[in-house]
This record gives sequence, structure tokens and C-alpha cells, in this order.
Amino acid sequence: MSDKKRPLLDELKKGPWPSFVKEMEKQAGNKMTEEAIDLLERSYEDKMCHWKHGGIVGVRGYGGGVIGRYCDIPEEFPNVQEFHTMRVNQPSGWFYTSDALRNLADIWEKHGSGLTNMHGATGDAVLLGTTTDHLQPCFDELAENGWDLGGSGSDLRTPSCCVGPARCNNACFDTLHLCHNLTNEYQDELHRPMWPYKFKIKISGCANDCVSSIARADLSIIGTWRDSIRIDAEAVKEYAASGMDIQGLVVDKCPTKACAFDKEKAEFTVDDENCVRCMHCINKMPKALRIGKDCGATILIGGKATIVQSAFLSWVIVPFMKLNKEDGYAELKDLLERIWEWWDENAKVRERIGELIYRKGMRTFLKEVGLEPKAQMVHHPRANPYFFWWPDELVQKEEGDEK
Amino acid sequence: MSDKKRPLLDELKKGPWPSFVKEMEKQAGNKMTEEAIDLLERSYEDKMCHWKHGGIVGVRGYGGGVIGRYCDIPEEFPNVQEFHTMRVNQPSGWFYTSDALRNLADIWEKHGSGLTNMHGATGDAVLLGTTTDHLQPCFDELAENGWDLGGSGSDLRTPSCCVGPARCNNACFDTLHLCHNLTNEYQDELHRPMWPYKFKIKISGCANDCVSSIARADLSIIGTWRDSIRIDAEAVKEYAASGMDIQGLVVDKCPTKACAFDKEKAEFTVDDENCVRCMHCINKMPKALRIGKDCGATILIGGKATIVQSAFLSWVIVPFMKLNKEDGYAELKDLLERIWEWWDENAKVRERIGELIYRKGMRTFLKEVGLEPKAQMVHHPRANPYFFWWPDELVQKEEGDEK
Amino acid sequence: MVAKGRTDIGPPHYEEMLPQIIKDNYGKWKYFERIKPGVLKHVSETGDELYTVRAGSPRLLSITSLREFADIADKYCNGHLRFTSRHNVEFLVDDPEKVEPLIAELEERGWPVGGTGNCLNNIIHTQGWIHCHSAATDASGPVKAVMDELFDYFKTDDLPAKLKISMACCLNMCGAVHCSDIAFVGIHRTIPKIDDEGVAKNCEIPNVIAACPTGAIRPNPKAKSVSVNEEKCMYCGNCYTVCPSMKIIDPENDGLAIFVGGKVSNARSGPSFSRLAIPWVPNNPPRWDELVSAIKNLVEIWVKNAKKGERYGEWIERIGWEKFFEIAELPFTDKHIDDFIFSVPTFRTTTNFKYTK
Amino acid sequence: MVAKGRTDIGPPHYEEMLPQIIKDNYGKWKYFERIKPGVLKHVSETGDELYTVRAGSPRLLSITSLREFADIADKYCNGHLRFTSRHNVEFLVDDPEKVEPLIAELEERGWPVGGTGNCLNNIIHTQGWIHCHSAATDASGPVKAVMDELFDYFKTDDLPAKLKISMACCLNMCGAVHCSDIAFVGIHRTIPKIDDEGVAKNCEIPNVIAACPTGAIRPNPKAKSVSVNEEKCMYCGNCYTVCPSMKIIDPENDGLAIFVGGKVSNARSGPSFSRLAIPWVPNNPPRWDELVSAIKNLVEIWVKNAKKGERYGEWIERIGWEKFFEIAELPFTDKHIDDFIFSVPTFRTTTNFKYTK
Ligand code: SRM
Ligand code: SRM
Ligand code: SRM
Ligand code: SRM
Ligand code: SF4
Ligand code: SF4
Ligand code: SF4
Ligand code: SF4
Ligand code: SF4
Ligand code: SF4
Ligand code: SF4
Ligand code: SF4
Repeated sequence: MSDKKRPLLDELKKGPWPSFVKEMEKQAGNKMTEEAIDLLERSYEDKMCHWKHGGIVGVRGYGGGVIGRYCDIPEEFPNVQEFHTMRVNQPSGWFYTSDALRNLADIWEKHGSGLTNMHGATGDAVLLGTTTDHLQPCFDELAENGWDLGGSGSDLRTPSCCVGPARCNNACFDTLHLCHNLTNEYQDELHRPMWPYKFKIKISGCANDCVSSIARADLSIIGTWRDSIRIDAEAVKEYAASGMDIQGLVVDKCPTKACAFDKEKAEFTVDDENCVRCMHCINKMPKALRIGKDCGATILIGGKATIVQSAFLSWVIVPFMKLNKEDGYAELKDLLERIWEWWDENAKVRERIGELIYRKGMRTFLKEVGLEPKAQMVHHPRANPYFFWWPDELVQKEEGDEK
Repeated sequence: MSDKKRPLLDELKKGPWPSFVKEMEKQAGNKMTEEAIDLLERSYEDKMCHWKHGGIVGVRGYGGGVIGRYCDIPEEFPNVQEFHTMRVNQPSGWFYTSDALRNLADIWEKHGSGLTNMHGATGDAVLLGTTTDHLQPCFDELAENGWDLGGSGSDLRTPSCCVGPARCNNACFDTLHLCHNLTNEYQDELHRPMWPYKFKIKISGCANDCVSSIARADLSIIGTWRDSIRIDAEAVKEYAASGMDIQGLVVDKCPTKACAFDKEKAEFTVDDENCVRCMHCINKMPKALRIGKDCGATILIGGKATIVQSAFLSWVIVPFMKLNKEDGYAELKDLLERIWEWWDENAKVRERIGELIYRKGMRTFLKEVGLEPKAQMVHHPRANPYFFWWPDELVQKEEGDEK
Repeated sequence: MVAKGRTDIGPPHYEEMLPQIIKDNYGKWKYFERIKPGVLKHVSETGDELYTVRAGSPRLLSITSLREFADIADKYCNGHLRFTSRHNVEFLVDDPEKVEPLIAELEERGWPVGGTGNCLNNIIHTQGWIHCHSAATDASGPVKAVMDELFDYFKTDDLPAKLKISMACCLNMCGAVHCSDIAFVGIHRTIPKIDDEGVAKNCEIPNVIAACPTGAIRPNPKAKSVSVNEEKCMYCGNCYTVCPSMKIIDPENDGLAIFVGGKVSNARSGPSFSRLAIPWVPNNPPRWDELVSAIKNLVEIWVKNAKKGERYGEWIERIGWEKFFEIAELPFTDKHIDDFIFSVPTFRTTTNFKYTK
Repeated sequence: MVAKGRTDIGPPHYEEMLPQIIKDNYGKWKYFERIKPGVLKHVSETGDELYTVRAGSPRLLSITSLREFADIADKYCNGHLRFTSRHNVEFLVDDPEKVEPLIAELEERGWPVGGTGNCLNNIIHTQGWIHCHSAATDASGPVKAVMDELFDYFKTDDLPAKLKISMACCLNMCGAVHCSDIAFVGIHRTIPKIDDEGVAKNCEIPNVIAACPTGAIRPNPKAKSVSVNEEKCMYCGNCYTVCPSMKIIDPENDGLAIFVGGKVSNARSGPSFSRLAIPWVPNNPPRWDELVSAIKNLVEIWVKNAKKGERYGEWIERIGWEKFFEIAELPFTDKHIDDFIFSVPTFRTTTNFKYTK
């Protein structure tokens, strides 16, 4: 360990929550890592980071997957002069065997700092800190062991999905399969930046949206159903008997007043036509209520964080789509490709799809990617009278019609 | 009557609702009016209007109050070649004595078409259709009889107000007095266009807003109170006894669940702290409930219709202001004048105050007219992190502070 | 005659116009009752009772009718009357005996009594072809046709709630229809035709360019005029308002759009905008049949489906806009989806929606 | 070693990673129960029962800890585990007997078990000073300090509802904090300092100009660089992201803003944005005391005042934002009022509000 004292970081080794400082120190045998800790102490003193942009780095054949990082005071911290990150594409649902995890650890011990993020905000297994020289060997070894890099730069980013059917009673479709399938189908889009900007896909099995797809993905795929909530009348009675306030905690909070509870009979009913499948009643009484059987997903577009035109939540563009494993999700892929094509052709540099739709108008987007306008796409119709007509909707003037 | 047939307009003499065609025909003895009807028939044939812009016309000393109008086929309709409107400022609350009404009618018989709008959408008594030659004599005669013109062009428009204390149990202040007072105080602003664009003031005695001030005025003044709804317990019991569904029609519709009805005791209570004074319960049980005693108004700004940046509803800028008759509404006028000054200095041509605030930011508006930010001004705070700091809010760097 | 140049005297003082009973009870009204459609009774703290009889008006009134109103006011109301913010005329009666005879005389003379409480109110409207150069449709004609069709609703107050219909004859929206239960507004559908010479001679080009909400107007320096980008122009006509040489009227393509669900009062829910229901019905004088039947349908589905106390928009908010389009049997088109400045907050950012056919 | 150039193989197949009990019951889970904080039990149609033990993680994990997790998984879970979308680690146990020993060992080794149901969840966060050049604050440090303070809430599930706290270290918001119950985000407060030479050499000026959300950047042709309009710049740092010569870091003025009331799920109400509560607390390493106590206060008022089942924002929507500021004893300033593109729909357009002190 370096002889430098780290009084500020030491403060963060205290307290009940697991300490990232301790984590870093666990790898302090590595000179690079040790200096990274010292540099962090320095940042704590200076109240600013000590990293900077620098030359773009990567691995052969890929445009993304590596984030180049350089120290801004390399004279003082020569061992973290270069401190790049590699983004390793996680297995769908973030499942690992212990061996897989050890394998990753071993590779990273050899080629990097021994620090990771499990996982990055997009979903990748993030390997934090290595030098330019190590990038290609590290990648080669990852690939040899069945790992691949995730996305970065102006490309498709690593798709992610919720735990879904692997461990959840609410999954309306196979989120893991879809995520894996899309990731593999679009390897080229993922690895070779070529678009105006990044594009993210996140997949949740139901409206609880446990991967925040509506807030964090350009394309959000959220499970739902078309038929009825399945009710186990006996289990309802058990909840009632257990003293649960079904009226207050379930029924009164239904957003559309679509469910009802008859206290006398301990009977719970759902008015299918008015149920918006918000999941609330199912969440509260999982033993008694289940999602429907005719399942699929709602497709939404445009979600993103703040920059540039402020954050957008994704917007409904397909109220219900059957997700067909058998044909490899042809309908979804077909739509996705039309969307990419339109975006790629029309967007400015660093313009996310949501921002492009805003700029061009939803009508243009829908027409050009071939989607029908539906009332489900809006909270409410426009309030202003500023709408456009397509030439073929107008009355064509005949000769002599003019007065 | 002209010998022209008017088969299209004749169709609009049928039916139970009073017919504007019949109204026009009542004055058909006037040649100008008769031709105006013929011109309208022509518009019905052509499906378009036959009026056009033209030279600006007016009366001496005034920049507004008259709308110049010219026929676009004067060869065919020489008598309506000029067909200007005069806007006569209505008495507050649109009250008239029969003599006053006859007086207006007599003047307009002499100088114009004999057609009126009682009233225009801004509130004026609109005298529809006269020639340039008649404008000054008509105005002189109006003035002689105690009438004055209202606003038009880029000036203060004729303020208007609801019937208020004259005939309404809900009036939180004297709407008629305030309207009259402001109109008289700002005669110069009303008659001599000098601003970037129009500015409208509308005054409602309570949140029912019977003059739509929140939707149709740049400055909306809406009555409210600070203390408690007055409850007549006996009258509540009468409503209950009469079989009224107080729970369903009143309590359940309270937007903040601030009122309650105890069916057993037939007792109605209001939680003052949570009541937002929406008027609903008072509207439903006017015999039992009354507005509070400590009354004043909420002041809102920016309301307007569609053009240019779409319609705005007015925005709360002063949650509660006492409207003090004794000092001639000094606080309100002071604010109003600061607002006008800021708008006049900063707006582009044809930019309404609401649009200017949007362009400059509410913070700039508040600071420059001297208002404190209040949470009541927003539905909710901003969602984006794009806020500004004033220089004096920052940490000033001391010498040698830099590392 | 007159002292020439007498200006800035302001309107007549309202006090001169008030009947004695109002002067006596000014600010003292305690409560009111709705006696029947068109008749209100206000009761004062002093015990005085004032009856108001409201009659429908086409707003466009001849001086002959004004004199008729004056005569009626003399006969029943000690010479006092008023107009309302929706252009009805109200007779103020201090003697209960006179109420029925007054109503009888009004009805007899063709002035229908009604429009209070949960009646259909009078339709706020504008100039149209009678006086405005800007109009995409007539105002008085469509209003008359609609009021004839809905007449019964003006005379009965058992609608679910108030029903406020408004109209404006162009996007300037002088009828301020943007917060009405039902609104219809004249619209254009084709871009302005530019008379270059006229523009060069009569219009201030920077103002014309600034007038365009979508930035569709560009300078055309060659012609000292402007040009319009077809893709960006949504026919609002604001350029025409500032420059008469940008003619936008097109008789076959002009028509009316219908909006629903707005309100102004703060009662219960706050004020809200009306929203697009039907993008276009044709201008079809003299009785605008397509307009009339569209509005009739809109009113009837509300009457049939709304709960007691639900304004139009409150009903729709409860059932959801997608259900509204289904019930109204109206197509939902790309026109219904906002694409102007504040469009983003109108897009549906939740999977909470209902399925429709 | 490796076949060089092997690319595009994609991630490992998830099936290889699944424990047998999940393979057997894939898609067949019938319901679940929350056994206690940190422990879930999922029951399958086949009757199989799966226990999940969730442990808190700092997300920044050493390979030493990864190996430790692997060892634990071998010992209790047949060598299987997963991570969650909020960076916790979950151990998947098919034998109920092993649950308590597993928990004991985890706690013993310093991995707290909790964070399920109505617990405080782990704080989503980002790189901060550990790796990012863009950071206005550290990420791991503030998160550690806050989690220490709120630790008990991670271990008890009787909060009114789920409590999701997120953090991001600059406005790029890689933590996607914009829809969290409570969010804190690193912000700058002073405009970028332009290194003209650097801009001229390294940056694409049109991109720099386009990067500015408020149009504050203008070309400075003389210096082949750009200039920033002080009045329009709100310090977002996006210019710095595209051009390193627009340095925006300012140690004394950088700090954190705190937002509240967002959510992602569609349960009951739709997803919604978090909204500004506290515009700035200083960067105060190592334990960010001002941040920690501000967040503690925000959590406590919710715990005290919300009804059962109310997420943070649902509570505020019920009482009104003006009451929230009163209860939280936070000043409402001009910063809280939106002035960006979609500001207009946030302004209060109703007189329906509550008075506050
Ligand atoms: C590593 C990661 C944060 C983390 O600690 O987890 C990250 C790190 C960076 N993000 Fe991010 N983003 C990460 C997820 C996100 C997310 C969250 C998500 O994907 O769910 C967002 C918000 C969602 C979104 O995309 O809108 C996000 C929004 C941004 C933005 C703003 C983009 C925008 O359109 O608003 C930038 C700026 C940019 O692209 O130039 C950005 C840029 C960056 C850069 C590359 C900074 C830069 O300009 O060079 C950061 C590199 C940090 C470093 O030194 O390692 N990062 N970034 C996340 C990726 C890990 C992974 O692959 O799993
Ligand atoms: C007469 C009247 C309509 C009526 O039939 O009642 C009217 C008539 C005209 N209005 Fe209006 N406006 C009238 C009330 C309104 C209202 C309603 C209100 O005041 O409550 C509005 C919407 C509220 C608002 O101000 O936003 C209104 C919004 C406009 C606009 C759009 C302004 C905007 O900022 O959006 C214009 C365009 C303009 O100013 O150039 C306009 C322009 C016009 C012009 C002057 C047309 C023009 O460009 O020359 C119209 C003259 C018609 C004519 O030939 O007589 N008028 N105008 C109303 C005034 C009568 C009166 O004094 O009582
Ligand atoms: C006479 C008039 C004021 C004036 O100065 O002229 C008036 C008078 C009254 N209004 Fe109004 N309102 C008048 C226009 C309005 C308007 C403006 C408009 O229609 O353009 C509104 C806002 C419209 C909106 O919300 O879209 C309006 C919203 C109300 C409300 C709230 C209704 C609601 O629940 O949303 C009430 C309360 C009620 O009726 O329960 C109300 C109540 C009343 C009361 C009962 C107040 C009272 O205690 O005297 C008055 C008799 C109403 C009736 O018709 O039964 N008044 N009232 C206006 C009559 C217009 C007409 O001829 O039809
Ligand atoms: C494991 C995980 C999915 C994954 O693939 O990793 C997950 C798993 C479950 N979620 Fe979730 N959710 C997970 C992140 C989320 C997220 C995303 C996030 O937090 O960033 C959300 C949206 C957050 C939001 O709304 O702001 C989320 C919103 C929900 C909800 C809706 C809560 C609400 O009422 O608003 C439920 C339903 C419930 O708990 O009643 C739910 C319910 C569940 C259930 C009960 C589903 C089930 O039947 O198995 C799972 C156990 C939850 C528990 O903790 O008690 N899950 N859940 C994630 C655990 C994160 C963690 O470590 O804390
Ligand atoms: S999103 Fe739905 S299906 Fe996926 S883990 Fe959450 S609750 Fe289960
Ligand atoms: S899923 Fe939601 S909308 Fe449907 S019945 Fe249950 S609570 Fe109501
Ligand atoms: S706004 Fe209020 S005070 Fe004025 S007339 Fe309407 S109900 Fe009465
Ligand atoms: S005035 Fe409105 S908010 Fe107040 S108690 Fe009555 S219904 Fe509720
Ligand atoms: S709405 Fe348009 S056409 Fe009608 S009066 Fe106003 S400006 Fe003229
Ligand atoms: S009609 Fe409107 S949108 Fe079209 S060019 Fe003129 S101002 Fe622009
Ligand atoms: S939020 Fe900003 S500082 Fe933090 S990792 Fe992302 S880009 Fe870097
Ligand atoms: S910091 Fe943001 S607002 Fe300021 S100049 Fe740069 S991009 Fe523009």
C-alpha cells in the first residue's frame, strides 16, 4: 500500500453500508488501483475530479465498448495516466454462475484494476480501469471465454431486461429471451457506431417496469395482456380473512375504478373494459390475482434523460404487440428497423429519436415508419388548432370552380 | 327592401332560436344595412367573406375604438364600401337603463347601420357598420351623452367584470367598482395604442369565473378569501332532509377531500387548511354555505387565445391580494404599472405578456416586477435541472483559493 | 350639439344603471334559487328577493330589438335590464307577480327564456362573414343552425352539468373558444397565396416573418416579398392578419374544426383547454348540416353517458380519451396528436390505457 | 490463447447461468411472498419454492468480492446468483433450510440483507470522481454517506411504500435519476471557461453550438472559437461533454441539487418526473453532511405524513406542492419555477391552491 495517508476516504470506511473505499483497497496490491485511490483522495481534497477526455481507444473491429479515460495530473499519478473502462455485455437478467463470475474476475485481475461495477447503469458489467495496451488482449481473452463487449458511442447500447419469467409471476412474455435475441441480432449495430447518437432498448415484463424502461430507453418494451385478470376467488377470501383492507389498499387506489370488492361475499371483481392493467391490484394480492393469458407488450419510444431538450418518458406507439418467439420477433424487428432507418436519415448529430420526433412532429414519424395513429398514443388530443393536412385530404379545385 | 332574393339567408329565418337574419332585416330600411344583408347572401353563395383590410380610420385623439372595414367588391356593393365598427365601452356588469339603451339606439340610427352586438367578445357594446364620414360625429354625440369608446389595437382593451355584488351571493369583492375604477384610471392606455400589443383585463368575483378571465385576459383578477367557508348548519339539515345526495354530489367531488358530511348528524364540515376555495360545495348548497369574510383576489397573468404560441391560461402571480377601495386599489395598480413597464420595454411587436414571460423566463419577470416566488405559482416545480443562479448567490472565490 | 374633442370620459357609471332593489341590496345577496330554466331568484340578507329572467339573444341585435327590450324593461322591471357575459339579456324583476307575464311576453315576441343552471347556454361567437375579413366561416349562421337543433336543451336544465358551446370564425379565436365544453372554429386548410407586389408595397416583412408560429415564412429578397414553406405551414392565417397580400381564404377547403372538453371555472377541477375531436367539417351554408349533426352527436353521447355533475371534460377524463373516441365513433387521426411547442407533455407516457375497437 | 479477431459473439446465453430450479419453473411462477426484509419466496405452479436473499452492494465491487460472492453461491445456491436492476446481489436458494445461515454469513461478511418490498432500495448511481471527467460531484461517496444514515430503512419494510433514491454526478444523468422518489444530482453553477486555442484546435464548433440547450453559445470567429452568453447559460455542461476546452468545473460552486416525487412504475398513477426540492447543497467531502441531512429530512417527513401505500410523489400530489414546501420547511425560490421549453404547462392555471405560511 502507498505510504500516502487518505484521511478523507478513511471516513468512508466507517458506517454500516458496504464501503466502496474498502472495495478499492481490496485491490490495492495492484499499483494502478492503489494510485486510483490516491487520486480519489486528491479529488476529495480538491472537490473536483481529475480525469479528462483524451484520444479515442478501442479494440479491433469495434467502435464502442471502451471508454477512454486519462488523468489530468499524470506527472503526479503516472500509473493512472490511462484508466479506461471496458463494458462487458451482461447475460440477460444479470444471472451468473459462480464460475462465470470467477472467470470475469480472473481476466480482469490479469488485465485491469480489479475494480468493477456490477453493473453499469445501462446494464453492462463494467470493468473499471486499464491501460491502452491491455485493451486488445483483455478483449481477446474475454471473447475466448464467451464474453463480448457492450455498446458505447453513437450506436445501439446494450439492451437489458427484468428478471421476468426466470423468477417473476408477473412476466407477460419472455423478457430474457427477447433481450438475448435482440442483442444477438443487432451485434453490428451494437459494436459499430454509425448512428446520429446512442439508442437504448429496455425490456420489462409488466407495467411495474422493474428496469425503468419507460424512463431510460429510447425503445421501451413493457409487457401487458389483452384479456382479463385471473382471479382466484378462494385466495381473495383468504386475504379478506387475514384482515387486509382490500377496499382501502386495493380498490380505492385503482386508477380507473375498474375493480370492486364486495365485503359481504368477500368477492373481488374486475371490469375488464376499464382496467388499464396498471398492476396495482395484482401487486397487492399476488396470491389471488394474476395477469391475463393473452399476453404481449406495449411498445413505447423516445425515453431519455435530461440532455438536450430535458428528459422524456417514452411514448406509446404500439398499444399491444404479440411478441412471437417462433418467428424471431419479426414484427418487432421490422418496426425497429424502420425506426432506425428514419432516425438515421433525419436526425442531426447527437439527436435522440425522441428529440427528432418532437422536432419533426409525431405525425411525420408515424407516417414514415408506417404506424396508424391511435388514441392510446396520447394523454389527450391537441388543444391547439395548428394541424396539418396531407395534399390528398384536400378538396381539389375543379376548373371553373372559382368565382 | 332590395329586390334581390336571399334564398340562403331565408333558411336562417326558420327555427326556434332568434334569427340574426331577422334582426338585420329589421333595419333593412337603411340602405347600407340592406346591402350588408345582400353581401352576406353573396358570402353564403361564395363560401367566403367579402371584407378586406383598408386604411386605418378613427376619431380625433384616439388611436383605437374603431375597426375599419371595407368591402372587397365595392363596385357591386357601393353602400357597404365602408362598413366600420365602433366599440362603445359598456357600463360595468352590462347593466343598462331602458333610457340608456334607447339613447344608444337613437345615436346609432342616426350614424350607422342600426346593427349592434350586445356585446362584443371583449365586452364592448359593438356598433356594427358605418362610414368614415360618420365616425367623428357619431363619437361626438356618444361623448355628449356620456358614452366613450372602448379599446382596440395595441392598447389596453376594455376591462370587463362579472355581475358580482350587484346580483351574486358569491362576490368576494366589488367587481363593478374595480372594473369602473380601472377603466377610468387607464383611459390614456385604453385610447392611445402605444404598447407592443393588446392587453386585456377581466374581473371575476369568485373562482366560478363567470367572465372567463383566466382564459381570456392577460391580467385575470379572481375573487377569493383567506378565512373559512361560512356554514349554516340548519340549512345543511334542510338540504339533507330534502333528499339531496350531499355525499355523492358535493363531498365526493371536492378536489382536495377538504369537506365532509356526517350523515347521522346531518353535519357538514370544512377543513380550512385543505380547502382550495374551488366553490364547488358552495355552488351546490348556496343556502347553506357562503364564501368567507376575509376576502380579496388572486391575480393571474398571461391568458390569451391561440395566436402565436398557442393559447395560455393565466398563471397565478399573487395568490391573495386585498383589494382596497379606500386607497383606490393602490397595490394592484402599482403592480399593473410595473408589469406594463416591463412588458413595454422588453416585448417584441405583437408579443403578448404571457409570451414574453415564457421567452424571458418567469424568474426574470418576477424579479423585474418585484414579486416573490411562491409555490402557489406552479402546479409543480420544474423537472429539469436547468436553473440559473444570480451572481450574488454564488460562492465568491478568494485570492489563493484556487488549487 | 357637442363640445368637440371631449374624450377620455370613460363608460357611464354603472350605478346609474342599477335598479333600486340592487342598490339596496348591493353586496348583501345571501343565496339564490333556480326557479326554473331561465329564472333565478336571489335572496338578500335584508329579505329582499330579486327575480332574474334570462332570454336568449342572437347577439347581433337591431336597434329595433334594443328598443323592444327597453320597452319590456319599462313594463316589468322599472326600466332596468342587463346583458350577460354570454350575450343573453336578463330582466331584473322585483315583483314576483310579474315574472310569469314577463316570460309570456318574451316568448310571445320570440325571445326564448332559458339558459340557466344545467341548461345549454348561449353560444359565444364572433363576426364571421358579417364583418370580418379574416373569417374562415360565418359565425352567426352556424350558431343559429346549431341553436335551432339544440333548442330544447336551452329550455331544460336537467343536463349532467352546464353545457358551454363557443365558436370562433378563425384561429384568432375572438370567441376565446379554447376552454369550452364544445367549441367550433373556422379553419383554413391550404397555404396562403402570396401577392408579391402587394407584400412588397404594403407589408412589413420582418413582422410577417415573426407572425408565423412555425417559422414557415422566409424572405424572398428577389421579389422583395416572402415565400412560404409548404411543409411547415399549418394555415393559421396569422400572416394574413398582418399582411393582406397573403390571402388564405379557400372556399372549398375552409371549414370548421370541433374541440371538446374544456372548461373555465375552478369548480372541482381547474380550468382546462378544449381538445380536438373533429378536425374538419365543410363549410356548408346556409345550415351547415355536417356541423350541426356532428355537434348534436357530441352533445347526445355526453347526455347519455356522463354522470350527474360531470362537465364534458370531466366525463372524458373519467372514461379516458380513447373511450371517448370509441363512443363518439370518431376516427382518431394524426391531426389529433399535437406537434406544436408543448406537444411532448400530451404524449402518453404510461401503459395505463384502455383498449378500443 | 485466442483466435484473434473473434467478434460479435454476443453475451453468454442466460440459460447457462440459470439454476436448475429456475429452469424447471421458468415462466411458471404463480405468486410470491415477502418473508421478511431482503427475503422473497416465489412459488411455482409445480409447487416448487424458490427463496431469494437480496444483499446490498456498493456496486463498485472488487474482484475479491466477486469471488467471495461466487464462494457463497457455491455454498448455498448450487453456484448461482444474480444482480438486480438496482445493483443489489441476489442469492437464489432452493432449500429453505439454507436461508437463515446464508443471511447470517452475508451479514457477518458485511453484506447487509434487505431492500425488498417497502424498504429503502439501493441507491442507483454513477461514476463520479472515480472515473468520469464530467462529474460535478463524487457518486460513491455521497451514496455511501446517505446509505449509512438511512441504513435502518434498508432493513425494515414498513415504509409507506417503496423508496427509490437515485444519484447522478452530472446533468448527463447516467443514473437516470429523473423519475425517482428522491434524486440527487451533481450540478455546476458557473459558466464554462473557454480555452480559445483548445476550442479552435480540438472542437467542432457547429456541434458545440448545437449542444447548448438554451442557445447560449455563439461563434467567436476572431478567435476561431466560441463565446458564451452569461444570461442564457444554465451550466449544464453539455458543451464540455462535446468540447473539453469548455471547462465547467468550479470546486466551490459545484454541488448537488435534490429532486423528489418521481416514479417509474405504472402502478396506480403513471410514471412521473422528480421535481426540484433543493436547488443546491455544497460539495462537502468526505461525508457530504448537508446533503445527508437534507435527504434524511425529506425521508422523515414522508414517513411521518404519507398514508400507507403512497409513494413520495403520490403523497405530494395529494397534499399539494405548496404544502410539501411548507412541511419540508424548504424555501420556494425562482429556481423551482421552470423556464425551459415545456415550462408553460407547469404554471398554475387555477385558483385552486392552498395557503401556506
Ligand atoms: C458507465 C455509465 C454510468 C455508470 O456508472 O453506470 C455511464 C457513463 C458515462 N456516460 Fe452515461 N453512462 C451510463 C449510463 C447512462 C444512462 C442510464 C441508462 O442507460 O439507463 C443515461 C441516461 C439515459 C439516457 O440515455 O438518456 C446516460 C446518459 C448519458 C448522457 C446523456 C445522453 C442524453 O441524450 O441525454 C451522456 C452524454 C453523452 O452521450 O455525450 C452520457 C455520457 C457518459 C460518459 C461516456 C461521459 C462522457 O461524456 O464521456 C460516461 C463515462 C463515464 C466513465 O468515465 O466511465 N451518458 N448514461 C453507464 C453505462 C454503463 C453501462 O454500459 O452499463
Ligand atoms: C369584435 C370582436 C369579435 C366579436 O364579434 O365579438 C373581435 C374582432 C376582431 N378581432 Fe379579436 N375580437 C374580439 C375579441 C377577441 C377575443 C375575446 C376577448 O377579448 O375576450 C380574443 C381572444 C382573447 C385574446 O385576446 O387572446 C380575440 C383575439 C384576437 C386576435 C388574436 C390575438 C392573440 O394574441 O392571440 C386577433 C389578431 C390580432 O390582434 O391581430 C384579433 C383580431 C380581431 C380583428 C380586429 C381582426 C383583424 O385582424 O383585423 C377582428 C375585427 C372584426 C371586425 O371586423 O369587427 N382578435 N379577440 C371582439 C371584440 C369586441 C369587443 O370589443 O367587445
Ligand atoms: C350571468 C352570469 C355572469 C354575468 O356577469 O353575466 C353568470 C351568473 C351566474 N353564475 Fe356563472 N354566470 C355567467 C357565466 C359563466 C361563465 C362564463 C361563460 O359561460 O362563458 C362561467 C365559466 C364557464 C366554464 O366553466 O366553462 C360560469 C361558471 C359558473 C359556475 C361553475 C360551473 C361549473 O361547475 O363548472 C357556477 C356554479 C354553478 O352553476 O353551480 C356559476 C354560477 C352562477 C350563478 C349561480 C351565481 C349566483 O349565485 O348568482 C349565476 C346564475 C347562473 C345560472 O345561469 O344559473 N357560474 N358562469 C353569466 C351568464 C352567462 C349566460 O348568459 O349564460
Ligand atoms: C429484482 C427486481 C428486478 C430485476 O430484474 O432486477 C425487481 C423485482 C421485483 N419487483 Fe420490482 N424489481 C426491481 C426493480 C424495480 C424498479 C426499478 C428501479 O427500482 O430502479 C421498479 C420501478 C421503480 C419506480 O416505480 O420508481 C420496480 C417497481 C415494482 C413495483 C411497483 C411499485 C409501485 O407501487 O410503484 C412492484 C410491485 C410491488 O412491489 O408492489 C414491483 C414488484 C417486484 C416483485 C415483487 C415482482 C415479483 O413478483 O417477483 C419483485 C420483488 C420485489 C421486491 O423487492 O420486493 N416492482 N421494481 C429489481 C430489484 C431492484 C432492487 O435491487 O431494489
Ligand atoms: S417488470 Fe414485471 S415481470 Fe418484470 S420483474 Fe418486475 S414485476 Fe416481474
Ligand atoms: S390492474 Fe390496475 S386498473 Fe386494472 S383493476 Fe387492477 S388496480 Fe384497477
Ligand atoms: S364569478 Fe362568482 S361572483 Fe361573479 S357572478 Fe360568477 S359566481 Fe358570482
Ligand atoms: S370550496 Fe371546493 S375545495 Fe373547498 S371544501 Fe368546498 S368543494 Fe372542497
Ligand atoms: S375570430 Fe377571426 S374571423 Fe372571427 S371576428 Fe375574430 S379575427 Fe375575425
Ligand atoms: S398561414 Fe400561419 S403557418 Fe402558414 S405561413 Fe401564414 S403564419 Fe405561417
Ligand atoms: S452522470 Fe455525468 S459525471 Fe456521472 S458518469 Fe455520467 S457523464 Fe459522468
Ligand atoms: S454549460 Fe450548457 S447552457 Fe452553458 S453554454 Fe454550455 S451547453 Fe450552453
